[in-house]
Amino acid sequence: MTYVLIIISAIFVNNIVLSQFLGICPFLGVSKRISTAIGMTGAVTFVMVIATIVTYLVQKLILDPYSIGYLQTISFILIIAALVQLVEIILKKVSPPLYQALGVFLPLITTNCAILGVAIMTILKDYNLIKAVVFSASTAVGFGLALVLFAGIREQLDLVDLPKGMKGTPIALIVAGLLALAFMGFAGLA
Amino acid sequence: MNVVLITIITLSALGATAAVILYFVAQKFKVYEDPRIDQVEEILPAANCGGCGFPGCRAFAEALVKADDLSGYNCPVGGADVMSKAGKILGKEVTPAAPMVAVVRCNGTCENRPKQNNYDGAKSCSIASALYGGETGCTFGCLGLGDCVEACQFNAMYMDEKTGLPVIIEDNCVACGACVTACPKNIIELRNKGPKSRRIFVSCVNKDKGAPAKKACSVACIGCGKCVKVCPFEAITLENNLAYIDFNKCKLCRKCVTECPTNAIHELNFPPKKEKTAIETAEEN
Amino acid sequence: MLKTFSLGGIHPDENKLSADAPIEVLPVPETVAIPISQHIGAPAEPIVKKGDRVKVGQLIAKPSGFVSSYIHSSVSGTVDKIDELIDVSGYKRKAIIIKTEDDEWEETIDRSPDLITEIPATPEEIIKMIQEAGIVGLGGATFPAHIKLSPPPGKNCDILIINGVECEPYLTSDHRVMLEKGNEIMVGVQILMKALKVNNAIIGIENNKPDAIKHMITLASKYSGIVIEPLKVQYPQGGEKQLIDACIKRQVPSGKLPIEVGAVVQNVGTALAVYEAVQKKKPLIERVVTVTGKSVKKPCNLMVRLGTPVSALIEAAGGIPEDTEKIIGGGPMMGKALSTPDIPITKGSSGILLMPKKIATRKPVQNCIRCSKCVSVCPMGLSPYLLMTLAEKAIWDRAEDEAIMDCIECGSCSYTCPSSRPLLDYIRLGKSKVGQIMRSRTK
Amino acid sequence: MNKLTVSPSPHVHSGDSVKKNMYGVLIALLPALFTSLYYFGIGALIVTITSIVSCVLFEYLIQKYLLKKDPSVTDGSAILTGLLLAFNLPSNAPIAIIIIGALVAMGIGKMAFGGLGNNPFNPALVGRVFLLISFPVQMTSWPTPIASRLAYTDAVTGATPLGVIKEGLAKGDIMSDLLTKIPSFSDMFYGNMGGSAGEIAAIALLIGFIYLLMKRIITWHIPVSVIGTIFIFTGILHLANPNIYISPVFHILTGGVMLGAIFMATDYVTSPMSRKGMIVFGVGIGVITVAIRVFGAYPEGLSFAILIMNGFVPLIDKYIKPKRFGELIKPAKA
Amino acid sequence: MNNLKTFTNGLIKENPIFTLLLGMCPTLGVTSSATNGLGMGLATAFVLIMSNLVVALIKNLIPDKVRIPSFIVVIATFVTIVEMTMQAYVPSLFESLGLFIPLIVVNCIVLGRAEAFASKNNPISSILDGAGMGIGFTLGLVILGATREFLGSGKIFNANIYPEDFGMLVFVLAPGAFIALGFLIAIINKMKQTA
Amino acid sequence: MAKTESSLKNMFLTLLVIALIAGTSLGFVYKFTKEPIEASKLAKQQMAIKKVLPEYDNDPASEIYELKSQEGYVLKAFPAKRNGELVGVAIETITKKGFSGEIKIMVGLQPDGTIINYDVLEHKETPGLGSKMAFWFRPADNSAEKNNNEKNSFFKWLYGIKDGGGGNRSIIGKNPGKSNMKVSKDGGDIDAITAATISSRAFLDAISIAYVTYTNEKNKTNAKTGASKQIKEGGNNE
Ligand SMILES: Cc1cc2nc3c(=O)[nH]c(=O)nc-3n(C[C@H](O)[C@H](O)[C@H](O)COP(=O)(O)O)c2cc1C
Ligand SMILES: Cc1cc2nc3c(=O)[nH]c(=O)nc-3n(C[C@H](O)[C@H](O)[C@H](O)COP(=O)(O)O)c2cc1C
Ligand SMILES: Cc1cc2nc3c(=O)[nH]c(=O)nc-3n(C[C@H](O)[C@H](O)[C@H](O)COP(=O)(O)O)c2cc1C
Ligand SMILES: Cc1cc2nc3c(=O)[nH]c(=O)nc-3n(C[C@H](O)[C@H](O)[C@H](O)CO)c2cc1C
Ligand code: SF4
Ligand code: SF4
Ligand code: SF4
Ligand code: SF4
Ligand code: FES
Repeated sequence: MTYVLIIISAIFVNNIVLSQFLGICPFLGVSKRISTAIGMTGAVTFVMVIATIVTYLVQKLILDPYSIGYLQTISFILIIAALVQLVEIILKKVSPPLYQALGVFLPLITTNCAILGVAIMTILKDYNLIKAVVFSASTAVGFGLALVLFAGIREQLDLVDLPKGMKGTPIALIVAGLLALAFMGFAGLA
Repeated sequence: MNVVLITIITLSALGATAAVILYFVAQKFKVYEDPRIDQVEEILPAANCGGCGFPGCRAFAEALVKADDLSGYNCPVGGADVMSKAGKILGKEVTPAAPMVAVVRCNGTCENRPKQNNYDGAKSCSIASALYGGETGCTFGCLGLGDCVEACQFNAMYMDEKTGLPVIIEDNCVACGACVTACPKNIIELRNKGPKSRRIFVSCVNKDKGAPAKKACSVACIGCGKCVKVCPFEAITLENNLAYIDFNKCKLCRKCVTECPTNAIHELNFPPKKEKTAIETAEEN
Repeated sequence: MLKTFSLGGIHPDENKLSADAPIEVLPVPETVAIPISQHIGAPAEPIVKKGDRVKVGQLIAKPSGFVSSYIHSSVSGTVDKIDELIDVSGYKRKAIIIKTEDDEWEETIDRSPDLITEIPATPEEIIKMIQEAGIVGLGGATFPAHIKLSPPPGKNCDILIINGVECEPYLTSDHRVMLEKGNEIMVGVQILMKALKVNNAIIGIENNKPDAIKHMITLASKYSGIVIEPLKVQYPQGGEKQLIDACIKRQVPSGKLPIEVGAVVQNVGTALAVYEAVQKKKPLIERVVTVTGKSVKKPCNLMVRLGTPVSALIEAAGGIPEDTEKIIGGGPMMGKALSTPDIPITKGSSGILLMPKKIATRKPVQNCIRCSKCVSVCPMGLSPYLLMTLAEKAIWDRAEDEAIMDCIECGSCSYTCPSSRPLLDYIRLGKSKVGQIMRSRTK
Repeated sequence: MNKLTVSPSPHVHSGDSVKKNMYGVLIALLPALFTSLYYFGIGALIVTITSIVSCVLFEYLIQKYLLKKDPSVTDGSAILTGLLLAFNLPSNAPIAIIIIGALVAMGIGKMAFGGLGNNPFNPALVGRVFLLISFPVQMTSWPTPIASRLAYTDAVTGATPLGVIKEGLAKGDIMSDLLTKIPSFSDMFYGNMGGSAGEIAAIALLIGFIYLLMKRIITWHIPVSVIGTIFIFTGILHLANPNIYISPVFHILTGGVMLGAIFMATDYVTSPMSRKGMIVFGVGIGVITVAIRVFGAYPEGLSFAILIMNGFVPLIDKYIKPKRFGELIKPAKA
Repeated sequence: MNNLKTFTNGLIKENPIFTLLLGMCPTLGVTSSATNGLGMGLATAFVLIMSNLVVALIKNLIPDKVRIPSFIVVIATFVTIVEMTMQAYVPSLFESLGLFIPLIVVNCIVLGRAEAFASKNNPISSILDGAGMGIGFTLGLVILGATREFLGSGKIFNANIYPEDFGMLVFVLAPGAFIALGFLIAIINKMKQTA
Repeated sequence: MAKTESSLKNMFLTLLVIALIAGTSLGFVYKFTKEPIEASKLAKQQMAIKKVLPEYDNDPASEIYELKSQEGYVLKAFPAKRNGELVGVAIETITKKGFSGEIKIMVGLQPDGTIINYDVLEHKETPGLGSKMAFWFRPADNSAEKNNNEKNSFFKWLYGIKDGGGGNRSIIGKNPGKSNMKVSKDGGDIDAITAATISSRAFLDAISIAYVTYTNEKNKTNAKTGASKQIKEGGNNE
């Protein structure tokens, strides 16, 4: 049951984009087309889960024992940056089709604060490793859900005549706001 | 142990590992992209208008880098300036293209070309022209529904309410050619801008024979051929009852302008005609 | 429940004002202008020149390509000139203008009213005769009939469907033809069946023509293999894909021709023309045209020589009413608005409709309110609202994915749209652009 | 003869118009308006008038002065948004809040996207949910019907049946006790219960539904799938454990289910285009509504459910297309 | 020299929030009040200036391939310094900014400026650029924070303007953040067009 | 100046040097700020303790002991003494029933369990709603509110804001053992925060946990030895 709650909470109730405010840059940037949104979701899920596992281990095996928790930020970000690049070549070698699909998004992910945010949050929430994995995966799904919905709406808005001043970012933010408003209904579900 | 020491060790270890990993990553992960593409793209105007004939500025930059010779490539927005910069980066010669500008080759204003019926379909020239010849007796002329204006990204066109014809704002026009493609009637043409922006052209595309053409529009080219004869530079040709002035040959002598019985030949940005005609008449006398 | 097609459809006011007016023969006009392009495909090539004397039924232009057609003179007289003049396309096109003198017919033509039911010709001969008589589809598409009758190798036809639907409001020419030339049609159908080597034919007729249904059922009993199928009134039942769906529940797949499902569709008027061509050696030189409209004094059905100016037909119907705003060649749903009444009648002209201002002008366009009414009326199951926007924004690849080419241009979407959006206007534009792109790709 | 007019075909039009549709919905809402006036009296009147007037005014002002277009308030859509917003508010909703709601509905919900037809989210619900979250106190005090006919903001308030059940279950009351505290089903059907001004009387809303179907303004797909899903979902829960989960009849008669399913989920602009899509949309609304009602923090979740599914509409439209001709029946011969 | 221009560039013309749209997460996440915005803005500005300076100083020593990791380490160092200092001396602000302090590391502006500006320019203009961008960012955060605080709870910098009960709670919450920023950008676009 | 080349050696060295410098500076900053950070953490606790207890002359923080509640929470208790006599105890109590997660409260109890004061330490409730619990459950400061009321009465009407808003909301001076510490909706004596019943419930839950745990523990030890020292050891043993 706790897992179900973690999943529901991460996807709907505390959606990373719509209520936690993380990963907004790609949310706004890579959401013009549904297909790219889906690709980005795949890449983020992949990296987020792996990054969470690795940073979790680093925290528990290095930072905690030596009580140098304040190095969290710097070590996590280094790990994530290296990891993203690592994933990139491994993917290229191991599964070229997957690389084709996700590759272009990988560089964008280093500066996606959702990855670092989730890594830190799992530590803050004191999850065990399995919970951490479930949490990060469902957070990524939540990110994907928000991204794909948002991309759908933006694709539709591309076809209508918006007021001049609202075109582009303003309307995107307002749509995001209304989406967040709608998602508030999930409050208390988990 | 000293916290500072642990810190230093951990971070150095992390840093060193990252360096080693990244080195090997970098070794294996080598996709060569010509850095000049970025450089060229940077100097392009980023209008992504497609006037160069490529899908966007980056595609154009790629094409430029690949090209052996830059003649035939032109960014109409940036003009010769940008092209010579690009040429410098690439070490290739550019022959500066003569600056061009769009001209509207129809003068069928509401007075010149009386309406014979009313169009009530979607406001689009392409749609109207697929349906029929237009509201007037001239099936070649401007439909006045403004597809060209829609197409212009540079605010260089507007529809003149009074005449019902599009007008080009020369200073804004970058000769991207979008309007040329947009017009289903092939009325708009890119022509050399000419010295001091002076140009002479036949402002009509009507291929009907003289009588019906004249009947449909008082300023139509009737294909009488007088201009062809008067032109000292053989710049004017006549085909399908329609005269055309080759802007590469035209020397702006203005003889044809006065010769045309229907005033179908237009001159732009010349000083007022009076004095010149006075001199001319003096010479004749 | 009567049969009908399975998707979409609308039911505009029928307004069959001229349903009870028997076919009258319009006197031969003083001059006729016979355009060289009256059919789908390449224009014909004139084989007469200025000053030539021609007889009624004499060949005056021959096909210039595979999809093209023969054209015959509809009057006797002298060729005045071959000139450009505005035709239904709205553009100036070449036409052969003939000054009428007398009414002298080609001798080969059998002008007697007798019904000849024997069909001696072989299928190949029939098709040749049809081709040489210049017969094209009279249902509106003007597709050369002989091509339809020769299915490409590998494709088999097992049923002939005769289109007596006349789903367009106002128009009654097919209705009258069925009532008055029923026997000839029946023989025409038999000829077509023989040409196609099929044993079955269905004549689909909408239920708003009970007299025609009854009449045709009586006649059909005398011929083998012909079935009359009464259909629920629903526009655009006359569209061939819809008609095939309605009659035999087969659906022609996207981008394919009826032959794909073993059917060939011909209009009743075409069947009549086929009868005349094969049995009477008479080429296609005249046709029945409905002249109608709410304010028209005498809505009527006229037998008209091709090339007669529209204005002459209107005269015969009592002249142009004062409030006329639009003259339409064809029905209100698919017809073409004419920019002048000086346009000649051609093989494809089934009606002349004079519309008063009240009905004829469009309302101002509003935003699409996504009511989905256009989606639910589209007989092809398309999303017209989306196709229009894609065409407006020139997003051709998506328009192609959304099957813009499947649109049959029936206009049901524009008819229904509460926001008065010119859906079909833009979809047509889209179709022509996407068509160009697709062709350039296969090249 | 005048100059001829030339246009592409078709040359006739059904005569249907945006106006006709909008006023049709307004007419369909009249029974609900009358019941709301009957049960809530002056309060309902003030709320309705304030809401409609401010919606129309804001639309007019924004169109005229910000978008610089010809105002199109006469098309009736702003009136409709105003009326539906009012129907979604308690009849003691204070004036300032109604005005804010109207401003949000028109300004953020509709005009920011360019007006009628462009908005991805239901404007009235945007306004309502905005208010619900901003002013939870005012938005969740429900005047008791009939008793508060002559009162406005000083009306006597009580809980809605959904609130009673949710609260009761939260503090551990037994279902059979709770059932005695809510009105009978027939009272609910006729609208004699607490709730938003326009949502109470199922009968009045159903009459409107029949009218809309007859006038072909909407199709049955969305309302039936919303109500059906809620009924089935809560029915299963009820069968599984009637002590925790109340009867499905209760669920479809209370809260905004009827109003939302018939009048708000069906909003053309914010619902899918294809029939199949409409059903998916309706089922989605039903499921989310029940999830929020039964497991979430809010006693009522329909507004949120509709807004959330509004967000899904572009995806539904993209992936669930209408049946195409030629797809239904395979050709007899290949 | 156009140092002044370098500085003012970030303030208005290329304001990171309103035009470059970088660093959106902290922008939206912490601006429930003007005070928070100010705190976050200053923290980011500090990191920006310092990392710009350091990057500009060491830019030539760094091989291209490890450019980004090196920059990240530099940035992360300053972020950690800010983090610890804040925790020590302004604990309440530290708490309300929470997760977003460590996230300055991935704030696209910081790395973006290091990459785009500092690694190509001299230390002095890099500092100015950092300061301009940092102050621009702060300005944006404060405007957004003040707007949300004002609309949401009737206060600006915690000073009551009108009774809190009249405020629209949404603006303190997630949806309000998006909506408020959306309209602010629209207004600023409009002002730019007319200006 | 020429750019350094991207050889393995260079890359390795660069990152190493940067990490070294970064590490050193961080280490020092850490050393520098370690004390103030801890001090500020402590100060916060001290402030809270001070706020919820009457005058005392011992150092409650140093006499901290732990209590285990029935729900399994570990509560911290800080006894306050004056002249060696117990005058109250500050208990850091916790509940997970909040609207969005845990709520941590410091509550001061008299030895008999009467509530002296409270301070909300940590919570994630909605600002403006649940967050009102920081002051809601105290006697209302009526004078200022009245003043406001008269000025804004028209606006209050416009916004439908009613005065008073729960007359019976203070828990200060109440003894959970004697009064019914539940929200009035659930049949208790305390009026919930308007529109935030869940938070109010959770709040009262936390207070009750503190009270129940404290009195249980006291009764148990009283029965055994009567000395609080034992409790501390007992707490440590767990
Ligand atoms: C390019 C082209 C080729 C066609 N080829 C055939 C054919 O081979 N066999 C056939 O039966 N019909 C053929 N048709 C005719 C169509 O089936 C159809 O009758 C015509 O497009 C008009 O039908 P409509 O009036 O229902 O639109 C062809 C049409 C076109 C445009
Ligand atoms: C929307 C639409 C409506 C049509 N309505 C009729 C009609 O009522 N009667 C008819 O004979 N053909 C109608 N047609 C033409 C038919 O599709 C088809 O071309 C014709 O029946 C083939 O016969 P033909 O080649 O003998 O004309 C219609 C076509 C379309 C696209
Ligand atoms: C965004 C949002 C935040 C909320 N935050 C809280 C909260 O912090 N505490 C709370 O008790 N209720 C909160 N609620 C309200 C609850 O969902 C629920 O309506 C309320 O607690 C019970 O209603 P009542 O107090 O009017 O009986 C919130 C609602 C929303 C929409
Ligand atoms: C059947 C129907 C239902 C409607 N429902 C709503 C509604 O729930 N909320 C609303 O603001 N407008 C509604 N409208 C009006 C209009 O469509 C709406 O204002 C648009 O969303 C504005 O673009 C409705 C209109 C129709 C025809
Ligand atoms: S006027 Fe024509 S050529 Fe000139 S900029 Fe506009 S679209 Fe391009
Ligand atoms: S010039 Fe061509 S495109 Fe422009 S309005 Fe005239 S017809 Fe239309
Ligand atoms: S015109 Fe085309 S899109 Fe419109 S209803 Fe007919 S088939 Fe469908
Ligand atoms: S019928 Fe008109 S308004 Fe309705 S969806 Fe289609 S285009 Fe839009
Ligand atoms: S700041 Fe860019 S993703 Fe968060």
